[in-house]
Amino acid sequence: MTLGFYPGCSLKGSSREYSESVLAVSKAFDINLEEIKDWNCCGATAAHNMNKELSLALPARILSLAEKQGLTEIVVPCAACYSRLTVTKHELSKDATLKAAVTEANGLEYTGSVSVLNIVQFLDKYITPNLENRVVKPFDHKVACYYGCLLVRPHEILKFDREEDPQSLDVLMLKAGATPIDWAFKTECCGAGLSVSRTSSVGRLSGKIIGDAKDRGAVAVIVACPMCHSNLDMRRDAINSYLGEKIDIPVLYITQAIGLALGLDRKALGLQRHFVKVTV
Amino acid sequence: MAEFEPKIVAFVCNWCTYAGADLTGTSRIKYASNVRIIRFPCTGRIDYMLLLKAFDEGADGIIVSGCHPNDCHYTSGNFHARRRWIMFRSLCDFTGINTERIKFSWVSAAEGAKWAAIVNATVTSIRELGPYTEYKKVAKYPEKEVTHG
Amino acid sequence: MNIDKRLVRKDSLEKLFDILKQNSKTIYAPFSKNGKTSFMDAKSFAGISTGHIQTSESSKDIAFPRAEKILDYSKNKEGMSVKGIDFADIPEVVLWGVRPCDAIGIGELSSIFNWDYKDEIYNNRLSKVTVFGFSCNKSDEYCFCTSVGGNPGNTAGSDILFTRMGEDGDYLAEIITEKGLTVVSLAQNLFEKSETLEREKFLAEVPVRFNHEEIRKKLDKFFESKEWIEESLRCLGCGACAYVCPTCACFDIQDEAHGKKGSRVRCWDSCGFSHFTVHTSGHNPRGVQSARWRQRIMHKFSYMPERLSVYGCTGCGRCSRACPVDMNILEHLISIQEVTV
Amino acid sequence: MSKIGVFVCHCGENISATVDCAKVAETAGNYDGVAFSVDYKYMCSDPGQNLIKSAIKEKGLTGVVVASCSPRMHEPTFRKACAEAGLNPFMCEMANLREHCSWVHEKGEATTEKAIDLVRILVEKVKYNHSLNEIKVPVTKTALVIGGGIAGIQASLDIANTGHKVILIEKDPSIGGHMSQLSETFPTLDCSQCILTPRMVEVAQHPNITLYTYAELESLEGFIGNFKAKIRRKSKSIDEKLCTGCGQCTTKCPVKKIPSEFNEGLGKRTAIYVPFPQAVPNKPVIDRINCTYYIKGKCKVCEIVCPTKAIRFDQEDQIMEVEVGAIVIATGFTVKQPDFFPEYGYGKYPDVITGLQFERLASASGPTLGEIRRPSDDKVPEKIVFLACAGSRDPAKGIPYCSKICCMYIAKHAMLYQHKVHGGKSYVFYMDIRAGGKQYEEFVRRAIEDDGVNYVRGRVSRIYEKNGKLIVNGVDTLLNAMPVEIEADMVVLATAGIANEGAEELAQKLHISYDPYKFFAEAHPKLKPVETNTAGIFLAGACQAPRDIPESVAMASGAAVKVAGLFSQDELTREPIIAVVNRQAPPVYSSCVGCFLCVSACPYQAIEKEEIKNRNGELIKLIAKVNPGLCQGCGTCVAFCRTKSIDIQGYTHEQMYTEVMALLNEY
Amino acid sequence: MVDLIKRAKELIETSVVKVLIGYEQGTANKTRALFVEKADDADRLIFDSRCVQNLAAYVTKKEVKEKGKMAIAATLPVMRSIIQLASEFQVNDNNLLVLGITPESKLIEFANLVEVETFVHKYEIEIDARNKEMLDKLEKMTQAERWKFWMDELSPCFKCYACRAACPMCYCSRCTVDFNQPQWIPVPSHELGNLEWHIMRAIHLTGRCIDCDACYNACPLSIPINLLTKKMLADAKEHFGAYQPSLKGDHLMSTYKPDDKENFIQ
Repeated sequence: MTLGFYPGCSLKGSSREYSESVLAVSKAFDINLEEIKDWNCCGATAAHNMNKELSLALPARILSLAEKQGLTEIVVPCAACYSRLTVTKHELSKDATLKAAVTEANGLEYTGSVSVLNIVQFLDKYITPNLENRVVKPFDHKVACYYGCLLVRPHEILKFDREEDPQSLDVLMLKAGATPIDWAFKTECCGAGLSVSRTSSVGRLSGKIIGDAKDRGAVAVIVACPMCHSNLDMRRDAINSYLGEKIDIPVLYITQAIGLALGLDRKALGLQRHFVKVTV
Repeated sequence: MAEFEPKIVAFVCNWCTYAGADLTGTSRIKYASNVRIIRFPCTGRIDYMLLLKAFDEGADGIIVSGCHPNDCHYTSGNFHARRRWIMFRSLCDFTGINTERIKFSWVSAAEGAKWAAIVNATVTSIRELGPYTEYKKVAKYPEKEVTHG
Repeated sequence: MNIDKRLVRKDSLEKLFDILKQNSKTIYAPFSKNGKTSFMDAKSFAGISTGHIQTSESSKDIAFPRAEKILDYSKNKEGMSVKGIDFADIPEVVLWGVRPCDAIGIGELSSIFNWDYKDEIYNNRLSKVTVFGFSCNKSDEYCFCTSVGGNPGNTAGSDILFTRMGEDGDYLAEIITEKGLTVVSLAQNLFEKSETLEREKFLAEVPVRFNHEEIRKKLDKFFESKEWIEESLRCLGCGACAYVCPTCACFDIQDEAHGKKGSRVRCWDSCGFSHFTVHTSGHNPRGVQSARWRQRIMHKFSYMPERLSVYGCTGCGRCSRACPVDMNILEHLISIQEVTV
Repeated sequence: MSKIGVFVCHCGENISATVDCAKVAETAGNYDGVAFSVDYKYMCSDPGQNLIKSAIKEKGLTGVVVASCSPRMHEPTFRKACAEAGLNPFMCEMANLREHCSWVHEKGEATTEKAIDLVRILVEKVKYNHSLNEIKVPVTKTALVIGGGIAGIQASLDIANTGHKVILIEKDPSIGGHMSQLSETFPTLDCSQCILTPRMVEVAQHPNITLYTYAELESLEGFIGNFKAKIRRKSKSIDEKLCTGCGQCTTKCPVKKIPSEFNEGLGKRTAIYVPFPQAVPNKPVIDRINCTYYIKGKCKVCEIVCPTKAIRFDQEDQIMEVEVGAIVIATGFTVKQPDFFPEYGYGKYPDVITGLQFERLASASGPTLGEIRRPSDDKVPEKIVFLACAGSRDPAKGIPYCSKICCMYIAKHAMLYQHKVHGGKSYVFYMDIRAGGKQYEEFVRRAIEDDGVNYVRGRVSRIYEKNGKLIVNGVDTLLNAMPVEIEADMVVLATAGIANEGAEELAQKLHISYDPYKFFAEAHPKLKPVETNTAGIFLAGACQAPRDIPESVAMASGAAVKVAGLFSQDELTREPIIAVVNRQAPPVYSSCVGCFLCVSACPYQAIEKEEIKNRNGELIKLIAKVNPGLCQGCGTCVAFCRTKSIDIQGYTHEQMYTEVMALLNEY
Repeated sequence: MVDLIKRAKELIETSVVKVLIGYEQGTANKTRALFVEKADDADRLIFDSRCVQNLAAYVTKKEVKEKGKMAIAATLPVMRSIIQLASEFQVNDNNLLVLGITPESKLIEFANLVEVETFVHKYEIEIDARNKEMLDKLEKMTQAERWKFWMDELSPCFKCYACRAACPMCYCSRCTVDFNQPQWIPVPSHELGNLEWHIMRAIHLTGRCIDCDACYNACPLSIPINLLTKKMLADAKEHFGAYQPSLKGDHLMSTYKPDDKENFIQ
């Protein structure tokens, strides 16, 4: 079976391992992810602060391209991209004028027929039903599932999971053989885009997250967002200096953890690309 | 030639607009004398067929008025009336009946001045429109019968 | 009077029309719109329909309008004053393009309006009408004039009957009545004498489908038959059949009051309506549709022949064409003929 | 033929100054059916009224039109005068020549013309008037009060003290409601139970009050003055007559670990239990869900120890039918369970509790005997955080409205905490402080200024546990939105007050309406706050919206007065301006086709279904029937009925049609 | 419709129903209603694209109802009519069995009216393109032009009431036009009588008309009276949301929302 695939910029750059692991897991389940041709930036955090029409036109173009390509369902692993695409669909569905303006700007027909899946929805729909039978190496560790701010928000639009105490990653990890911990930082801010400009803030915010995960005995943090991953993994030095100790809990993408449980090759999952060495 | 004096029929509810018109009286606010009020218990009771009857018999304009939303003496008569008016008015418009000749309003028992203003505005606008000749022509039984066509 | 046969050239008809107009005649003629053909006040010759088999409605309302004011009244101190119709106001009318089955219907309708009480208004209206019949050169499966004593070239009821001789041919005009002659006298030169006038071969063929005398006799014993119920279960009780019928004559009297003044109006009614026979007490002697449908057939094929010596059906087939639920009178009459009582 | 009298009033000069009254009377005198017409200076004066009366008698008038002031002013006067002269009062109509004509137009022909028109309309209308008789409805002088909280208690006592019978039903084993759970009450800080329990006892002992606890309304039929209520008396599994309330059974019951409802789960109770020591009646019930005997079929310890042999394991629910004339609904409210805020960790962390639980902790009769101790480890919390608006004023996740009582009880809680835990620190996170009420604002100020409660204006985003502490992450909007983090020992959530579960079903049983939040709807938000749309059914207390004690009590007394007013008459007299469905001779019976669209249009649930049967008792058709006890005469159904089968007396089709005709035509 | 014939025979033979209402070949090229009371008659049942008469008009007809429990071969418009009739207490599961004919001409038997409702709700009531265009055209006219349009269109109406007879929702035993104290609608088919009759008909059908066009199809003069009800359908959708007949009885015109929107009340 074939589904559409929108990697977005992170999955082609700093988070190649996310892309690799998504594709590896999909392949293991005979799912072909077909990349949208000529895709563009989703606009992410910047665009919607600057220009509303532009911030909708960018994702709309992606959706239009997917329509043109005959795709009806697309997988969007990056939480930020997913958020932008879904918000765009929502906004355009309720405002015909805006839709017309955006269609004109892109010069591409947009009907809104493509459904957008985030990584959890994708796994839920296509992987989970057969996951337990396929697990060969249960991911038998205490893990902290970290959702970040975008995966489940805004709830009114995404209508996915509980926004303050989400459960979907926990359920997935349980099926992969892990023991998810009960902790309070599932949706706390990691520092997000301040990663470069105010690294110390990221150290503090992400530090609290990593610190609590460690205090509660987690041996890995599971994420589903390239931004979260960057901050929790790449900014580990800043985190450690904030916490005043050296914490080496690795941060894994959900697809990497599942891949491990499926017994996939560690390299195929891109585990070697992390800053904090993945020892689990 | 004397100025055209339109005949205006007002269909009002007892508890708000009728009382409001009473207040116009007690406040001695003057308004045009072209209007004749017919009292109903509630706007919910106002049969839209009666509006057509008023045009049939030669009215040039109609006022329909009752309690503001949420203020109905019977809780919801005016809500029902509003729904009916929305549809009835649209149907009238669709059949070519001049809906500018039917004024709908909410006038509470405290709005004596508003009542006077509504009547005056209606009289002025109907005066501009002139007698409702189109309807009157249809309403009076044609003098000569033809087969059809 | 002997029927005088004349030739009217195909392009003379328009001239005739214009001459009639010049003589202040009102002309009603069939026009087609939305797939229906109806008689309308013809302002000009152009557009008069010729291709139709039948108009949707009969021409009866020329003398029996579907709604006509019969008097005005007003109340005053002294009592009541009443003003009836001024017959002088009724225009002279030429009814143009009437099919023979409608023309013959005029006689049947007149027999009702003159049965006992002579209806002054009806007769006055009729007296001002000159009927230009046009023979039928085609028919459809609903037509059965020949089964009720008529035919596609029947002259009965027409003052002049025109028969077109061939697809694009000239007309044979049969001048049947004095009224017809009066009209001809307005345009003598258009009615040429000719030796080569033929008629029969240009008329439509309408097969005889039943024997009306036989049906009439059968109906005497058919009143209680289950057939009525079975045949009428799908009848919805509208008045379409009666209103398009050239001979249905039921009417209602309505007073339209406006305070002191008012008018009395005669308007069509139908025995098919469920309320037609409701008594004040609430009792309805024809409480079910089968009784109403039976009344319709009985009236036309039993009561009228018995009392008025005419059939109340001209075989025009309009009622069957108009019926929204395919109540086909011909079908039912044939089935009555076939049933053994 | 009608004989109508027209009486044109000058109203001193109020009318005659601008209207030619003589001309109006003269013109009207010429109308068909007008037998008498006169103008007079003061028609409402005694001589004026006598003029009408003598004309009725002398001329044998069949109808009267008084052309004077607004009918809203003098209709009763003139109708009474007609009645005194032997004419049915509903044969009298009034033309409003003063308010609608003389006072609002200048003197002139047009004004007189209008006056003539107004008279003509009513002359023609009155020709179609029918004699109507006032509707008399007998009144059963017993009230049913549903709910035994403070509102129900107050209403019952007030009604009972007017000398009328009251049946009070309460779904729980004891009356007392939420008020019995409270510790101290704002703004006086007097002990809730101390002021409540005497009233509870009074209820139990009042000769006019019959109390059924553990009882619920099963169904209701009828209308004002004449309700028939079915009450389900749930089985208590004891014979109340034999039980002395000695307490042997509750002491010996082996099932001791059931979370106590009264203590909001902070204490335990037995399977056979009295909810709290001051309960009324102070007799136990068996909780069949938790009782070992009902679960396993053996135990019966209570039966063995009962000295009066009062235990009845085989007792069944009883359905009891009572006839009542009025109903007061006082079913109260409940609080929204805070687990819809997972970020606050209620249910996860034992030391995050609700306001109602805090009441139990602070109450001397509570599980800690009034000491503030954490449920987790019984320690006295040194730092406590109160969260206002935990669900209230939150359209996204909670409820949009303000629960109204929380600002006050939070202040009280914080104050009680400060009084009981010396040196303790308390924080209140709030959006706004709403302390409208006598002594309320002062009370809150006292908490802040005298007792040193720290009020933080801002909301809390998350609470989590760390090292035995509850970390409260919030923001202080008065400090430039600085994040605030408090390591607390205990957190109290002021959860939203919401309608009871099952409120909707109860409303449907009672045929009353409810608002979008399922609180019962009052008949008018300003002028009829204790009435419902159904005549004879009244509201008291928090079943209508969150209410504090003084308001609940005031409402209850208000409702009681409404009931007492109703019961002050043997019969209810109502204007016969009600709708009726036509009836005709068979085989039609009625032109009503029974589509019952009128049922959904009627604001008063006054339209019922009537079975039309023939002589053999076979059902012929169902038609609408108006219950004259419930119909208020709005006529909404009339305008709805496609077949014009329903009409309203006093404003009939013929009357209104005629008015329009008469207005626009010469007569 | 072999399935239908087979099922009709079973239903009649086992006396599950006393009569089944379906279509048969009529005269000329017409189809018409057939009332199957004997199993043999079921062979006459047909179904094709010509079968557009709304058979639901018969389920309230006294003569048909008196036969006992009915079954009806119901196309989508017929099913919609039946749900609306059921919500007005005119039919129920005890007296009517619905054999649905789907838009794909599949036979589908429903156990009860709730199932019929569920099926019906899968399809939104949509005004066809030709009529939509006509509505647009009329709406764009000036009020005076519309007045003329309707005066012209309605003038041929001779009040045979075929529109009323063919409409399943016009089941009243006494129609308002038959009410004469007072005489709400002038009986004669003059301009005023026609105008008021058709206005009243449209208003009475607002929120009840399922847009089957039976009235238009029945009109012997082909007057486009269905435009009036279509306009009401379109407007009701705009103001109060799309209309679907519903067993809940939340009738469009006898209920309200406190926030119903309008822009003409001062």
